[in-house]
Amino acid sequence: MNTATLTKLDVTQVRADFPILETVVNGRPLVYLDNGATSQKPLSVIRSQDDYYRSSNANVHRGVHHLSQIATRQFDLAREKVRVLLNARHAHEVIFTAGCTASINLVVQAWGRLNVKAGDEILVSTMEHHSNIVSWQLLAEQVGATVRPIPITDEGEIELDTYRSMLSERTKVVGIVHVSNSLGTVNPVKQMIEWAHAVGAVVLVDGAQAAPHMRIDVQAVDADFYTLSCHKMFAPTGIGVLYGKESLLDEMPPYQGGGDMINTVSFNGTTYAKLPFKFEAGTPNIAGVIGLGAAVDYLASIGQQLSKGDTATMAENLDAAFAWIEHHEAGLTKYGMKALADIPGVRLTGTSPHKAGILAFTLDVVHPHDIGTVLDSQGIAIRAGHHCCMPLMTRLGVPATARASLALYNTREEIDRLVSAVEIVREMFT
Amino acid sequence: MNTATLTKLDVTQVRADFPILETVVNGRPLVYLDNGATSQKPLSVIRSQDDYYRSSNANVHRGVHHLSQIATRQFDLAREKVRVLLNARHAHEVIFTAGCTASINLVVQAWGRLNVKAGDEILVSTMEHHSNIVSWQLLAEQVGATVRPIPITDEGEIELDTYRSMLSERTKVVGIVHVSNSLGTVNPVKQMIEWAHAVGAVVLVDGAQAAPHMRIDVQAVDADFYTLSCHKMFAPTGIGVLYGKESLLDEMPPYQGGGDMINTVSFNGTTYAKLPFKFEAGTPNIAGVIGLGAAVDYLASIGQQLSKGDTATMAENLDAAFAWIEHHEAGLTKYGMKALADIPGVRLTGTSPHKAGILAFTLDVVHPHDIGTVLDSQGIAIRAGHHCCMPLMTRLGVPATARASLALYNTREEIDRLVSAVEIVREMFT
Amino acid sequence: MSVELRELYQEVILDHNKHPRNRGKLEEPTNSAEGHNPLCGDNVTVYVHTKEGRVEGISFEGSGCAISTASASMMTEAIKGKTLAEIEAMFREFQKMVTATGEAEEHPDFGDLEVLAGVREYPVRIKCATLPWHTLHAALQGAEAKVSTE
Amino acid sequence: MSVELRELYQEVILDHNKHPRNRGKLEEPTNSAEGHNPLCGDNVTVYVHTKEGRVEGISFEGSGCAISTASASMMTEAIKGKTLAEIEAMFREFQKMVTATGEAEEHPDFGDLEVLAGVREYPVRIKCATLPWHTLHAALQGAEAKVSTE
Ligand SMILES: Cc1ncc(COP(=O)(O)O)c(C=O)c1O
Ligand SMILES: Cc1ncc(COP(=O)(O)O)c(C=O)c1O
Repeated sequence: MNTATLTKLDVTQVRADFPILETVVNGRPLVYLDNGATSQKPLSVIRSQDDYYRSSNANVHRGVHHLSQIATRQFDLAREKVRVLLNARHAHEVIFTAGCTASINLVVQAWGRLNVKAGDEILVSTMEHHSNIVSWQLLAEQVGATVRPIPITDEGEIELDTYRSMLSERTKVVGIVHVSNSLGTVNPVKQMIEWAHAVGAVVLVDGAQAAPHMRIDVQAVDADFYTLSCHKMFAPTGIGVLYGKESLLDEMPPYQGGGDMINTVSFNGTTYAKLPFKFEAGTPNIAGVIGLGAAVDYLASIGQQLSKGDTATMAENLDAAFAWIEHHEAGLTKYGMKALADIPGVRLTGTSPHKAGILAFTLDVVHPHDIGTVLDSQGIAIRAGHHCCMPLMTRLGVPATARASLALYNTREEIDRLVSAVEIVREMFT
Repeated sequence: MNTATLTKLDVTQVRADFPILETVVNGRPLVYLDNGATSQKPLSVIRSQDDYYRSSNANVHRGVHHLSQIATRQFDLAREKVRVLLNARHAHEVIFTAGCTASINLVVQAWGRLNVKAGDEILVSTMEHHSNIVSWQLLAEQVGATVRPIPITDEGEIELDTYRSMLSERTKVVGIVHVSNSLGTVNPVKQMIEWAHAVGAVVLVDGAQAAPHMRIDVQAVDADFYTLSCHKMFAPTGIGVLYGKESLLDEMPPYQGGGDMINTVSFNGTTYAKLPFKFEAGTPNIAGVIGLGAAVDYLASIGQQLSKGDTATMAENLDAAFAWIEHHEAGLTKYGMKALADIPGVRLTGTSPHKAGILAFTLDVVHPHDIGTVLDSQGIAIRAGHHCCMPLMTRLGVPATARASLALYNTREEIDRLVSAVEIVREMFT
Repeated sequence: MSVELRELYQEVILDHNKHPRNRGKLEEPTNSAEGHNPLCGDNVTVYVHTKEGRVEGISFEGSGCAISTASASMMTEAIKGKTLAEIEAMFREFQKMVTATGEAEEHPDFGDLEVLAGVREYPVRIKCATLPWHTLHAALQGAEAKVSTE
Repeated sequence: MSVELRELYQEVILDHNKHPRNRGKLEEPTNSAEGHNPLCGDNVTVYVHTKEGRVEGISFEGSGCAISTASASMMTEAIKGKTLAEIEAMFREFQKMVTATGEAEEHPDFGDLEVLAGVREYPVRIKCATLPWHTLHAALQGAEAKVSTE
């Protein structure tokens, strides 16, 4: 997509879709730069919840009545939309869960207990979020396997050669974050998967921080499992996605027992439902799933404003939307990195050229926690802490970092306010 | 509470709080009698979602910024409200999950794997929902234990003598539904728990269908674990509660690994957070939890309209609310049971005098599925099927039943419409 | 009663429901299969006797709603004596008929089966109508298959 | 800068943060404990030397924000020479001070510690201020305890 097309959409139009961005905090207009923790929601997603509860709330799948049919139709449509978002082969490879953490734990337990044995190795990178470490540690303890960290460079990239040399027949599974929530690094998952497959290992890609920023294609990278944290990608809280290859999901036992995941139940033996239901025990987060559908629609609508209009498919609209988002956010990231680096005492954490959405840093004499509080007093929301990446903090030799994380609605003016607020912090503490 | 006080609140006032009840289905005002599947939501709960996403959406617990602080405060308040609802001793005994099914599976895996060994017995009643059967079957298969069904009578009550005789040293755990979703039977859980404790067994009470209908007191019945399905009790979808005794929860290993459930993480070993966080890995369903808080507030507000007003505590208001609800629903149940029984060919399923919220039946020549479709054409939403209770259906000797399930906003006029519609069905098919 | 509901529960359907044809177990089936709809609990077993590529005998058993019972009953009448290829084609046509979103087309061979077109207005009931056909299909594929419409 | 923020980061606090008193490891501690705030990663170790019911020596180590560092630093100054009972009472008073929702009261013994009252406007920062105190408390209870403010 050429630049002329990309300029057809201005960020102020996007901002108008997010009501919360009007908020005033401590007397200043809110600058929301905590998108890595959770994104804000467009009006269409907020309305989808309201509409659902006012006019079609009912349990799905089992009801012959009117409301249940409407709810079921919307619910099923959302699955197809997510299939398009991920370019999965089949809609039934899309499993709805309670969140990215739940998705990862599902794989770890249902796939892991079947396939990981004593003596086997599980590789996860040093920059993983706790969800992609602790869940494997729990499994490793249960079955007697080992979790080995894949080292990273000072710039915050995977040490690819080391990774390759760590792969062996003992490697049963690799857990790798697509985009690091602490560094912003975009990892070369396609290459990493190819190498892992060569030794017969399965790869789980944690896409929590990728999905809001880039077009995903699970088939192109050949991911075995791919997980989403939907509240980080403009959808409601309490909903996640697990994509898994049909063949892998088919062989896995159920993770949880309950309604909807069975075929027949008796005290003499129970048989399980087909995909995706086998892994969706109990009443799902119906409103959340419908809101997720609305979030994908919202992303597609961004693309529609840029592309040929009504004749474009949802996939094409998503292509266009993410072209715009990547372009917009790359500009902000470059601009912000430069401006922050110019502040004396600032150390940027995560300086890979392959980066998306994250501006993380430390400031010599000031603890990130204090940075966060002072910025908040200026109406600027960032996050300070270990970002659920303690092993990474240890590797970086810092107790914590300050992290500004972007979304499609952020602006240069907001980056400017961030930068001058950090300068104020510096003055205050020196 | 005396009848004079109870009549201070009319059901029409309650109905006005639920916007969806205005819906017209197939040209007739909606009669929503599928509350056992999911309840409708009062305006205050719907608004809580809207407000949250428009003015305080942020991730909880880890943020120093304004929005995160507001979200965290509302989130924490909800936990305290649920503590009052259940009369738990401590707020940290209240764990938020993705649903009742998730709550049960958490206990089964985290408590069960620690405590249930080969040769042990797990007792669950024949009237359990699949979630309280299949989850235990999965565990039993993993550890080599046995799941034994507690038989029931033709009226749909637990065979108490048989139950007592089944209890032994081998019994490690008993799973029992507080109120059956298919029969409406209110089980004598206090007595059953006392007997189970006498042999050293732990008891999980599935309170999914109790919470919308009656005041719960986990300490009075001495439940070890108690689970709620919040979407069935006027809260949003995608949220459940697990109550567990502190001592039991403390000894259990985590169920899922991820953010928020840790103290420190390293590749040399990880330590876990305290209750309740140990069992709340990942970003919770923040909007859902806040909506659950709003649902408890709503119930309390019902009580406030009946009681002394502003000076009453939330617990007192809930007492009053459930006195009204029980009185109101008992009237409807009695009225409906009689009217349905008068229709030739109708067989009521679940005729225990201890009953809450459920009117289930079969009609000689007509399959429940056809009843459901014909009723829907009259704007009446009921459920037809096995209600996730296949073993119960087998016991009753029916493939399925038709189930009308009540909530506080249902009326006699709605029961009248149900009854005359069933009469139409009968004529149609004979 | 609405027009759609009358379309769904036409006299012919109610009649097949009350008096199902070819119900029971076939003496010496060459093929059979069991079908199950876990959402509503309907289940059906279809028995067939094939000879030289033709279905010479067919029957069904099971419990289900009026739609699935009538569909099974009518199916047994419609396919008796037909070749496997003809049945395969009918199966596909039937699926199209009950899911078509546009106007109904005429299906020369269908006879009574046409009346089941009414289910297309009732998405959750479509599986009731197709369950016997899926089960027949499985039976003819050989293998003592278990079919589930979920 | 807002009034509340100025209240939070008073000169005294910034000074203690820049030049923490009694930082380092005590030579021969009789008691010590490690404290940790998993939410923000602050951690502190408190070493004490007690003799005849009095704290004769105290120091701390660790990494944390300005609030927790200043709080630890001021705490070490305030309690040196105090009896265990006095310290216990101060701990309780301190907790009250930083969480009080009404007007601040005067605390005769507190001296500089008073300046930490500003955190009460910052709910998430209260734990930063109390972490050193909880850790001290644990150290004095004996046992090489690990404290976590979660
Ligand atoms: C008695 C009972 N237990 C458990 C459940 C499962 O609840 P959920 O589907 O919300 O997880 C239900 C609801 O279907 C129920 O009625
Ligand atoms: C990279 C990464 N993985 C996993 C998660 C966990 O997502 P959730 O908390 O929504 O389950 C997060 C978010 O915190 C994340 O940033």
